[in-house]
Amino acid sequence: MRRYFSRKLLIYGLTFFVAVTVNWMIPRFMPGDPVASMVARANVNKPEAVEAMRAYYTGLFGLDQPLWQQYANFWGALLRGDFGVSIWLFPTPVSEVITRAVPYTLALIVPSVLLSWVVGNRFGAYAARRRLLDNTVLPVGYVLTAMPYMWLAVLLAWAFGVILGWFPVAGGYSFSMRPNWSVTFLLDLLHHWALPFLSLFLVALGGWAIGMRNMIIYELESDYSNYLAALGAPSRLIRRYAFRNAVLPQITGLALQLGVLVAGALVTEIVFAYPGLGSLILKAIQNKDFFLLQGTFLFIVLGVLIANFIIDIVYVVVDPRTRAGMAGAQA
Amino acid sequence: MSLLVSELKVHYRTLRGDVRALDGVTFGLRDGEILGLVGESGCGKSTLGKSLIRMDGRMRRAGGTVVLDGRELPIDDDRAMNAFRFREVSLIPQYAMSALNPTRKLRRMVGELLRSRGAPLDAEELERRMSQVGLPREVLDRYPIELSGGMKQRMVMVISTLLDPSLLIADEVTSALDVSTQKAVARALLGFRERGYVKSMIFVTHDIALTHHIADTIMVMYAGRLAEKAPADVIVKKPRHPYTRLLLDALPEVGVRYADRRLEGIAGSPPSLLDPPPGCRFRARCPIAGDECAEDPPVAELTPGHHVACWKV
Amino acid sequence: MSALQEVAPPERAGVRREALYFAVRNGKLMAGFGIVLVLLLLGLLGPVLFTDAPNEYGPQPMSPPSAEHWFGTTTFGQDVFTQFVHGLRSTFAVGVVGGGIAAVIGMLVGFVAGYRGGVVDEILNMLTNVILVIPTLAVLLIVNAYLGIRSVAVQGLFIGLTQWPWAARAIRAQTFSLRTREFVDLARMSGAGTGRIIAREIAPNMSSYLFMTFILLFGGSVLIASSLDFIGLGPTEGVSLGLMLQNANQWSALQLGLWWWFVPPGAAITAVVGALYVANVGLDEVFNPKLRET
Amino acid sequence: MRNRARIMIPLVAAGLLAAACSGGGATPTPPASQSQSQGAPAGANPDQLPRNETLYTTGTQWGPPPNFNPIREWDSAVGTKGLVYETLFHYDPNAAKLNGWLAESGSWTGDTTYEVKLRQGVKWSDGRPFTAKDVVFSFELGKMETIPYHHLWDWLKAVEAADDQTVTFTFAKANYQQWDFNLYTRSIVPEHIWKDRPEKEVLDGINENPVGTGAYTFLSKDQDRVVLQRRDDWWGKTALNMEPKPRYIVDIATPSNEVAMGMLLQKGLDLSNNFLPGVANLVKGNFGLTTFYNEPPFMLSANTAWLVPNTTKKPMDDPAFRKALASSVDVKKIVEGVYGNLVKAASPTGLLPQWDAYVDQGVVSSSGFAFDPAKAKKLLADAGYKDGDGDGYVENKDGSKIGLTLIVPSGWTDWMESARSISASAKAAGIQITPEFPDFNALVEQRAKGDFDLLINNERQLSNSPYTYYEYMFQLPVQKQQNTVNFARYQNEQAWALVQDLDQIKTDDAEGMKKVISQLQQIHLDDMPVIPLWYNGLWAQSSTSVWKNWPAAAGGAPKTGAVMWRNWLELGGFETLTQLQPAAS
Repeated sequence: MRRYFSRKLLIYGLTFFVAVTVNWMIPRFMPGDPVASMVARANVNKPEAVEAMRAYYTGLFGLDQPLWQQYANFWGALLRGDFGVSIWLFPTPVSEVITRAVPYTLALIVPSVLLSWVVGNRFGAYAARRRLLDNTVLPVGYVLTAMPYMWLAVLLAWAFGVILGWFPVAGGYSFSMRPNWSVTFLLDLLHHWALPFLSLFLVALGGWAIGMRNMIIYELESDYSNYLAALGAPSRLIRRYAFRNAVLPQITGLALQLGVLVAGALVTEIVFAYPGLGSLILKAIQNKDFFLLQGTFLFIVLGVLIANFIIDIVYVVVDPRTRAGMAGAQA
Repeated sequence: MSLLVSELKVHYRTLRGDVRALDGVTFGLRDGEILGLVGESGCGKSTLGKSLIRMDGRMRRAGGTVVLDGRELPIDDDRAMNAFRFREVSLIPQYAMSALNPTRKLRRMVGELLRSRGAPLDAEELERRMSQVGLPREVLDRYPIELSGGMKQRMVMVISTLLDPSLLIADEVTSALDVSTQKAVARALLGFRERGYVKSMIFVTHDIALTHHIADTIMVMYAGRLAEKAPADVIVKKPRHPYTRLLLDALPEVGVRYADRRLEGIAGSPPSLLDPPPGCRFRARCPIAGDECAEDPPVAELTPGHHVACWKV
Repeated sequence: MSALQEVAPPERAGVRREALYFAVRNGKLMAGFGIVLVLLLLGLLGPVLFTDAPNEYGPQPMSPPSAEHWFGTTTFGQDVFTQFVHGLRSTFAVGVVGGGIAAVIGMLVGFVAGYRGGVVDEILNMLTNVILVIPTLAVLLIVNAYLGIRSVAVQGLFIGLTQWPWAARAIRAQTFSLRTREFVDLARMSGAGTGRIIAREIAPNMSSYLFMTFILLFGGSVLIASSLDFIGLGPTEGVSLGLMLQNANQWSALQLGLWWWFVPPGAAITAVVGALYVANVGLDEVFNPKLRET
Repeated sequence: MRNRARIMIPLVAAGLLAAACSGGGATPTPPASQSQSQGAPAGANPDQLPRNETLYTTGTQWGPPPNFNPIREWDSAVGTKGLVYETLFHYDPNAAKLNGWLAESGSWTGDTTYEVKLRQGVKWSDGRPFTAKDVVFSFELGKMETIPYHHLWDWLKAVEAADDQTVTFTFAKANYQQWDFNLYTRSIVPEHIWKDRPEKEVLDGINENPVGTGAYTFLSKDQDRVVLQRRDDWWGKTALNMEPKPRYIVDIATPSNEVAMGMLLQKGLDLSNNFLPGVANLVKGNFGLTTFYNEPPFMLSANTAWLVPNTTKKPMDDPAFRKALASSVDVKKIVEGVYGNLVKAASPTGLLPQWDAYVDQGVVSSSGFAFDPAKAKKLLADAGYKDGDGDGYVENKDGSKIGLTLIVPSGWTDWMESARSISASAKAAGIQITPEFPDFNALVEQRAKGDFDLLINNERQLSNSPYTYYEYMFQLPVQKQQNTVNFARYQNEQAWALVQDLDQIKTDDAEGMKKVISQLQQIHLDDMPVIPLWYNGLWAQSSTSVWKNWPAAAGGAPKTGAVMWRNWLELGGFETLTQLQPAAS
């Protein structure tokens, strides 16, 4: 067990190192000079003042130091939890900008990923080898999973928001509300959360349903299923076993899909003006706020790594074979 | 008679038409009898084994009946068959190595299986039977992946016979095992009969030598039909059907070594069962075939219990 | 099935003929490939038949679908159908380039890691895992910003370069199970080199699997490209379905009632990718008789 | 597994609630510091704002509010200057005059001294009185080198408080035009809070709990909004007899125009200062939306978009070529095709309609230009640009090919479409222009270094004087980096001298101003350092569902701009708020 996890941790550590390095490199590769654009946006029209501001910001951001020094500083700051100061939202620290946005993204992504996974697996398992369902539910699944996230999101926003007026089309909660712990406010949060959640949920749902349907057909045709059938076991039991075994590759699939799901969430947030990381990244791109970009990407990488690790643990708990293998290795 | 199969015809639906995998087979099985079912690949022995417990989706009964302990088996009605499976007819599959759900501990799996069939798990009895085949009780708290191949095989044998079925079909159970394990399996099967866990048994194999050790009666099939059926000694010592003789001649020394491939070592190949020509199906390969062989040979009982389908006997 | 094989011992040609036989009778496969083919032809021939430059302004802005403008026109009077056929072409291009490159890298890494095992496997596996978790968007962003010129081909190239890890993983696992087979042993004993064994023995034996992997990579590339286009990281030259979506959205097409501008590109992406996925399941059934419906 | 999944669903739901709520709960500013001192009325901190007392606006801020620092006039949270902090004067572009605000009056007491009389009874939101010391302190902040109005001290000598209500400014050189601009632009901050702040804090501080003199205070902020609450003890209620009608103003950061349009249609938004393409259709339809005009151009004009040639490069260094280029651009097609008539074609001088009085029609009729491909061709031919190789495009005089690129920022869709349109119409005149869309940052750098052929720019807004317009056009000397003005790098000492002369003319001397401006127009039209294209709108789409009496051209409606943009609240944006009426009444 220790070997298994230390291996995994090594991989994740390496990934993090690479990600940090890549992130550090982002601004050094980007065209344009962030200080120049920042100064340009400040309406200073006296050359002397411009030079003063430029020198000031360059010093502040450490761009005048040698590269290795910048790199070392970057790691040092990172370990202190200091991601620098946002240029776009100057002078707010990046870590603060991110912490404010993260709850929204998590609230969107965690339930939609988990629920779509659970429900999709159920659907797929249920539809497999049932002709009527297989021919009705699954085509819908294919269509859903093939949809571009933002297309569905925009259509939903238009239909349920603008036309029917059932749901708001922007914001994390009503613009007339102030956060508090009342039921009204919680319902309001859910109200705003519903459409972005739904579009993420639906697209992911189709993928899981199809994955599970294909997986479970393999399992239903497997030897242990045939043996149980030959012993007259009811199909309920056989399906239960098949489901349990088909879920294992789906768990791995969840880990593999995380990156795609995160990207989907970001795009969806943009469509619904949901105040999470997605909207932030878009603006960071548009404003060339590389400190913010670095921060968000690092955060996403970290999130994905943690999620991967959790999935690893879950997998070990769920699949006896990994545990058995490890027990054997220890003995 | 424990089992009575008469004129059983089972066809496979394929793209090019029906394959007559089983084309009118009649035989009986006494209480306590072990029948060895031999023949080369594609002779219909596996189809027969499957038909008696669970047809797969492409199999179809084209005629004939199967009666077990006086009740007709609804072999082509998957649901109705469920009542008979496990309790009346049971199976030790060819794929015993992978027959156990990999993600359940055995105790739980056996318990769930039994409960689903409305039978309580008698843990003591289970452990007793396991120890009879040399499985320690700790095995029950393991996952299948933690067992060796032989252990899995024995575990499947124990599970399949837990409800004391009347008829046990052992489908090629030894083909994947080495010789000493084969012997152990054979001994275990005999033990099952002695202790009354199973009444009668059909032992499907292409290993005529091993069959001789275990079976009371041996039935040789060829191209979907019965060629010869007789007590084991008679088949081995005084075979009458030319096919049986060729089979035995191909073996260097009966009972010493099995030689799987030799069975197919006879020149030529069986006719296509898609649309088989009339007459004796062995005709084309038969060294003594004559004109009369153009017609279907009847099954004749030469001596009591010795049935042969050949014009030349 | 085992009974079938017993009756008629398989030959390679026979297997192929049988696959073809099942292929033409597989509704999923035929419907899927049918849709893809129709859209592909539209994308290939459309731009030739409707030679209008797709971004040309027309005299009738915001007009609904009609005989003259099959899919209506945009706010600027551009013909949506003309953009649509051009967009289809770039969408297929991105899919082929992105999916193709990802498949090639995935195969190389997967084959070598799976066949060689040992240290090579360890290193490649680690590389795969590292790239697998890094969000694709980050890399694509740097590239887009750095290169400035964003053609469809370059977009496809970089999608391909970031998308291969899962394919490599899957192929590695398959190769792993194949490498201990008899025929591979035989080839090894006869002194064939790694490359030769992979090319001659392993790859052909999982060709159907590879093909299906490519289909999935193709679909993935198309979806990623549309997302990038939508965020504004799409190709600056030409038209793609994702860019159409972005434009329609930016110019509030739906709110202004120009549904014919927003709906077709998304529907076409969905149709192409969805049809490919359906065809993929169909293929799986053809190559894998156990999955055929009984 | 079955049971586990069943448990999982409620668990996830509960987790979401917790996550979402902590998301919301973590963000609001503690309101205590603001409400404690302002004599908060009952219900000052409602959890739910009453719709009929709340104004929802958007179109200024595109992301989380970054800071509340009025010194940062370019990126502070909406309302920081204008609603929370105030200026000495407001400017009325319609009447072309300064209106006293924190200052009751101001006048030149000598050629180089200006005296401001402050209002009595003005209080900071923390209850301390506002005095002349605060004004002196605020202007002296400009002595810090990085403060945006540092250059004021090039010609300002001293600021002194004669008494609590009087401030005297003494100048080394009286730049009357610029001074008026500063009078209504610079925020006054409280000395007692700001005095110990170091330079870094003054320029870069977030100023978390702003204390101003204005009619509003910040009630809360979040990722996508700021909420402002009206001060019921605001001095202007009695002194100006004005009261902004909305008790609450919620400014929403919408990430994009189409989201704003969706919200406007949902009636969740009262005022959108976004550019909403196609909004003309909605105004004509029955959607409850109004704009200033109910016909093209629908909007007031806010700034001029120019085509800027790099005059240091061939052939843009040739005025004849620039004039030909000017005649080749079909602005009408852009106005109609790209903007759907939401903008207005610019006059040849490019001076905003509000400055019409300064346009010398004589100069325009003799030297002006219009879209005329034939004339453009003739101008080119006359100047020696000929299509020698027959590829449809003219070549340089030395026969080398002309292939110009026109850069606009990637993602600025309307400008991208406009650039394509310009390229197409220039082609008709034989000029080869390829549109390119680098990202904004890259463009800023290219622009600053002069590493471009052509670009589109509109970075000068409406102001109190055409002085700012011509300063943009002619400012010298040309630096290695041109960050804000004269991107064309046009060098004309005479023109720059004239601009400085203009600055020296008193702002009430309209005739004197016109005389200088007429000369500047002549130079502009003769030399074409920049080519005016169209007037960008003061984008303002209002919904009449909750608030009415929005500014409109017709009838007795207010004529001010309905706008929340930074630096526009002093130009009539605030006055608009005081004119609103609840729709229900």
